Amino acid sequence: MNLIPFLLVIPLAWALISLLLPRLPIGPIALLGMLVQSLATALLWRSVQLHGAERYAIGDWMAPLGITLVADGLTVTLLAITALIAMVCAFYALFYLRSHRHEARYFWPLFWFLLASLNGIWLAGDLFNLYVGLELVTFAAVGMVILSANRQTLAAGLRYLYMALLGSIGYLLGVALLYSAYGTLDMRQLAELIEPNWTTHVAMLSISLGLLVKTAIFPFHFWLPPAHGGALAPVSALLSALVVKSSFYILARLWLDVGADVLPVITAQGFGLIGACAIFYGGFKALQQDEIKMLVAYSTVAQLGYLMLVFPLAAGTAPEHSMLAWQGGMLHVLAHALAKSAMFLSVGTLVLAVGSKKIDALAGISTRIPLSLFAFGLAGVSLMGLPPSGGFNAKWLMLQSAIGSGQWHWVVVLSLGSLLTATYIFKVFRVSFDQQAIDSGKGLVKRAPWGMELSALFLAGLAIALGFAAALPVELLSLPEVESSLMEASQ
Amino acid sequence: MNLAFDVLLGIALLLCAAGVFYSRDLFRAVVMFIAFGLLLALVWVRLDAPDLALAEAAIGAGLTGVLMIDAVAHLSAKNAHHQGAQFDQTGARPQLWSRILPVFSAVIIFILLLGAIWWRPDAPVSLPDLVAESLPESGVEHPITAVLLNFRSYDTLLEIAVLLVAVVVAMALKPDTSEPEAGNSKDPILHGLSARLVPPMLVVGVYILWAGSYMPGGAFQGGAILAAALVFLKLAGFGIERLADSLLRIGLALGFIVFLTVATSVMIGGRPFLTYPESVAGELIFFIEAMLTFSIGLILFSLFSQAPPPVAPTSSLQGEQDER
Amino acid sequence: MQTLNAMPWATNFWLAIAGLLLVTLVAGLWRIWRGPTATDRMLAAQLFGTTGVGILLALSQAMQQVALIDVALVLALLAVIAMVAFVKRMQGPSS
Amino acid sequence: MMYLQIALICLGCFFFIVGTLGLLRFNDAYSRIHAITKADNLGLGLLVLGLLPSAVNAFQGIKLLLIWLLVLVASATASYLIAHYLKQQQEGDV
Repeated sequence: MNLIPFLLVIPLAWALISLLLPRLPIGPIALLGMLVQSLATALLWRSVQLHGAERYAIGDWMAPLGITLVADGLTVTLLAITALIAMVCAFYALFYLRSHRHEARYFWPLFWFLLASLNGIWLAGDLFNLYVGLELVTFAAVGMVILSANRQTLAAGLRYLYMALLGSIGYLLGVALLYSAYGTLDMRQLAELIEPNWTTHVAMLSISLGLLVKTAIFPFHFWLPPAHGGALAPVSALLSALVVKSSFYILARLWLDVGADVLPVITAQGFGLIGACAIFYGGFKALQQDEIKMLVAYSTVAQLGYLMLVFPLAAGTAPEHSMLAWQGGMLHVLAHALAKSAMFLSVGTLVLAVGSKKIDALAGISTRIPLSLFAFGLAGVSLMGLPPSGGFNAKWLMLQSAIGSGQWHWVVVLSLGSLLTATYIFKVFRVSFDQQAIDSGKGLVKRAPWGMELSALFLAGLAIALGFAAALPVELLSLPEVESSLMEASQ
Repeated sequence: MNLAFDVLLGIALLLCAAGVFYSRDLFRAVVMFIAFGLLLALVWVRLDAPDLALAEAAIGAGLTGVLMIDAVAHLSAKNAHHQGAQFDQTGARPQLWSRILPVFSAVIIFILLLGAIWWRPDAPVSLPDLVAESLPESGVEHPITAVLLNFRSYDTLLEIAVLLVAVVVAMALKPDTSEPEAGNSKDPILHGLSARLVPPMLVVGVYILWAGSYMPGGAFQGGAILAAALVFLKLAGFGIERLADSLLRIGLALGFIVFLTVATSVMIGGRPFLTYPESVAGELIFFIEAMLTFSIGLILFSLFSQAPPPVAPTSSLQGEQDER
Repeated sequence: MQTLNAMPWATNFWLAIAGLLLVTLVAGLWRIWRGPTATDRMLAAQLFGTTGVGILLALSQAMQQVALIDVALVLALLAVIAMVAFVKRMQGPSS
Repeated sequence: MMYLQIALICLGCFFFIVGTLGLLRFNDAYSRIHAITKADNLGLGLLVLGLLPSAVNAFQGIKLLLIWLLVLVASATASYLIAHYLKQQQEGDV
C-alpha cells in the first residue's frame, strides 16, 4: 500500500477531531497522532531509501491533467524533520498551553492544518497545488501568530498576512504566465519544456520575488521578527523552523528542477548578495535587541540569508561544487530547523520562568535554570557553525564549494556571519552568567515544567548530533532522481 | 464595437481602482470597491469566464461589500470611543513617496507583463483539450466542475481547508463574551423584505448548485448565495447566529468531512486517493458539492457573524464631509 | 414575427446598449467620489447594482451566453444586501 | 416585433440615463432616491420587456421576469429604508 496520501490524511483527520471534539483531551490525542504520523513518515523514508523516488497520481488522473505527488530523497528528509520537530513542539505545547486555556482550544486544529499543508508542500509536484499549499500554510501560520489576540500580535499577524498574500500574488502571477506559455502545471513536464525567453524570465522573476517575500529574505524581512517574536513559544518554533523553509523549498525546487537552465548567473549572484545583506543586517539587529525572543527572531532573518548563498555557489559552477552547495544548503535547512526550534522552545521556558521578555531579566539564571540555558547554548553552537554540529557541517560544505569554485567573496561572508552570530549568542550568556547577580540572589525563578526543558534539550542535542550523522540526509539527497536534477542544475 | 466596449470597461475598472486607492475617506473607498467588484464581474463575462463572473457577483459585489461596511462601522464606532487615539494614521496625509512608489512599480510590472504576454511562446500542451477528452469519464458535463471536483479535486480539498482555517481563526479571535445582535427586529419593512427575498435566494442557491454539473455554477457560488441569505436574516434581526456552538462547528466542517471521507474511503477498494468509482462519479460529486455548498455558506456567514455588533451609534460617519 | 436577434446587426445593437449603460455607470462614479455623505455614495452603489443587471442582460444577448442571465439573477438578489447592511450598521443598536 | 423591442429597450435606456442624471444633478438625497428608483423600476422593467421576445425558452423568460420582480421589491424596500434612516438622522440633528 502506498503511504503518500496518509501523510496528508492523518493530519487532516486529526485537525477535524481537534476542531469538532474540543472537550476531549486533544493535547494527548495530538501526541498519539504525531506518533502515527511519524511512523508513516519513517515507513515512507525506508521505502524511498530502498526503492528510490515515488510518484503518486491523485484521483488516478495522470499529469498534466491531474495532480502528482512526488516523494524523493529531499522530500522524505523534509517530511522526517517536520514530523520530528512537530512532535517535540506538540509535547512542549502540552505543558506550555496549560496557562493558555483559550488559545489551547484553537492551537491544535491550526497545528494539524499547518502540518498537513507543510507535508502537502514537500510532496507537491504541481505548481498550482503548491500555491494552494502556500495559502493553507499562510492562513494556519497567521492564525497561530494571532492566537493570543493582543494588540501587538494582531498587528504583527496582520502585517504577516498582507505580506504573505502579496507574496502569493507574485507567485500566482508567475505560475499563470508559465501555464499560459507551456500549457502545463506539472513540474517535471515543465522542466522538459521550459526555455529561456522573456516570458519565462518574467514569470520566474515574479515567482522568485513572491517567494522571497514569503521566506522573509532581507529587504522583505520586516514582517518576520514581530510575528515570530510575538507568538507563543511553540508557534515561534514551528514558524521559524519549518514555515519559512516551505517557501524557500519551492524556490529551490523551481531553480533546481525546473529552471536550472534558465537561471542566469547574474540572478544567482544577486540572490547571494541579498543573502549576504540578510546575514549582516539580521545579525546586527539581533545584537541590538533587548528582548530575547526578538533576538532569536532576528537571528532567523540572518540565518535565512545563508540559504540564499546556495544559488551563486550552485549556478554556473563545476558539478562537484554545485553538488556541495546544494548539500550544504539543504543541510543548513535541517540544522537551522533543529537549532532554531530548540532555541525558541528554550527561550519560551526562560521567559516563562523569569516572567519577563527582557534579556536583562535573565541576569544570573545560569544556576537557577541551567538545563534550558544549556539547550540554548547547544543550539547556539550549531547556529554559529562550531564543530561538531549540523550547522558546522552545512557551513563547511558551503565553504568548500565557495573555495573550490574560487568565489572568495562568499567565503568572507560565511566567516563573518558566523562571527556575528557568536556575538549575539554570547550577549545572552554574558548576562545569564553575571556573577554579581548570582551572588545577590537575583534571578529567582518559577520552576519550569520538566517536559518543556527536556523538549528543548532534545532538539538542541539533535542539532549537535546532526554533525555526526550528516551523511544520512546527504546520502538521501543524492538518490537517483535528485542526483540527475542536480547534475542538470550544474551543467 | 466589441473593442470599444472592452476599452470602456477597462477604463471604468481602472477609475474604480484609482478611486479605492486614492480615497482618504474609508467609506468612499469601500463604495468604490463595491463598484469595482461589479465591474470585475463584467470583466470576467467579457473574458468568457461566466463561472468566475457568477462567483464575483455573489462574493465581490454582495458579501465583500457587507463585510467591509461592517468593518467601517466597527472602526468608526471605536473611533468615537477613544477619540482618535489609534486611528490617527487613517486620516493622516500620505507621504509623497507612498503615492508615487505604487504607481511607479505598477508601471514597471505592467511593462514586464506586456512583454511577457507579447512574446509568449505557443503552449506545447493544451490542457483544455485533455479536459474535453476526459470529460465523459468525469461524471459531470461542465468542464469547470470536472476540473474542480474530479481532475484537480485535491486542490479543491485543500481550498476548503483554507476556508475552514480562516473561520477557526475568526472563532479564536472572538472574545469569549460577546452580546448577540441588539434586538431591533421591529422594523416591519425589513422583516417583510427578508420574507420575500430569502426564499428566492435559497431557491436560486440550490439552482446554481444543481446547474453546476452542466453549466456555470457549483458549490462556491451556491454557498456564497446561501451565506448572503444568512447574512440578510441576521441583519433583519432574526437571531440565527445563536446556533449551538457544537452544531455550528459540525455544520462548518461537514463539507470537508464528507469530502475527506469519500476521498479516503475509495482507497479501501485499492483505488488511489480521491478516485471516484466511474459508475457513481456524478452522484458522488453532486453529494460532495451539496455538502460543500452548505458548509461554504455557513463558513462565509460565520466570518461575518463572528464579529461582535458595533457598540455605539456611528452617526459621526454620516456627517463626514468630503475635504477636497 | 421577427425578433431582434435575427438581424445581422443584433450583436452590435446589444453591445451598444450595454456600452450606453456602462457610460451611465461611469458617470455615476462621480457621485461616489463627490459624496458628500455616505448615503449619497450608497445610493450610487444601489443604482450600480441595477445598471449591472441591465448590462449583464444586454451582454447575455450580445454574447449569446444564457448563463449570464443567472449571473444577473444573482446580482439582483445580492445587490440590495450592502444597502441593508449600511442602514442597519449606521443606525447602530440604539434605534 | 423587432421595432417594438427596439423601442422598449431604448426607452429603458432613457430611464437609466435620466436616473443617472438625477443622481448627479439633484441637490439632496431624497430627490436622488426619487431619481434612481426610476432606473430600477422603469428602466430595468422596459429593458426586460424588450428582451423577452429574444428569450430562448420559457424558463429563461420566467427568469428575466423574476429578476425584474426581485429588483422591484429590493429597490422599493431599500429606498424606504434609506429615506427612513435619513429622516431619523435629520430629526436627531435638530
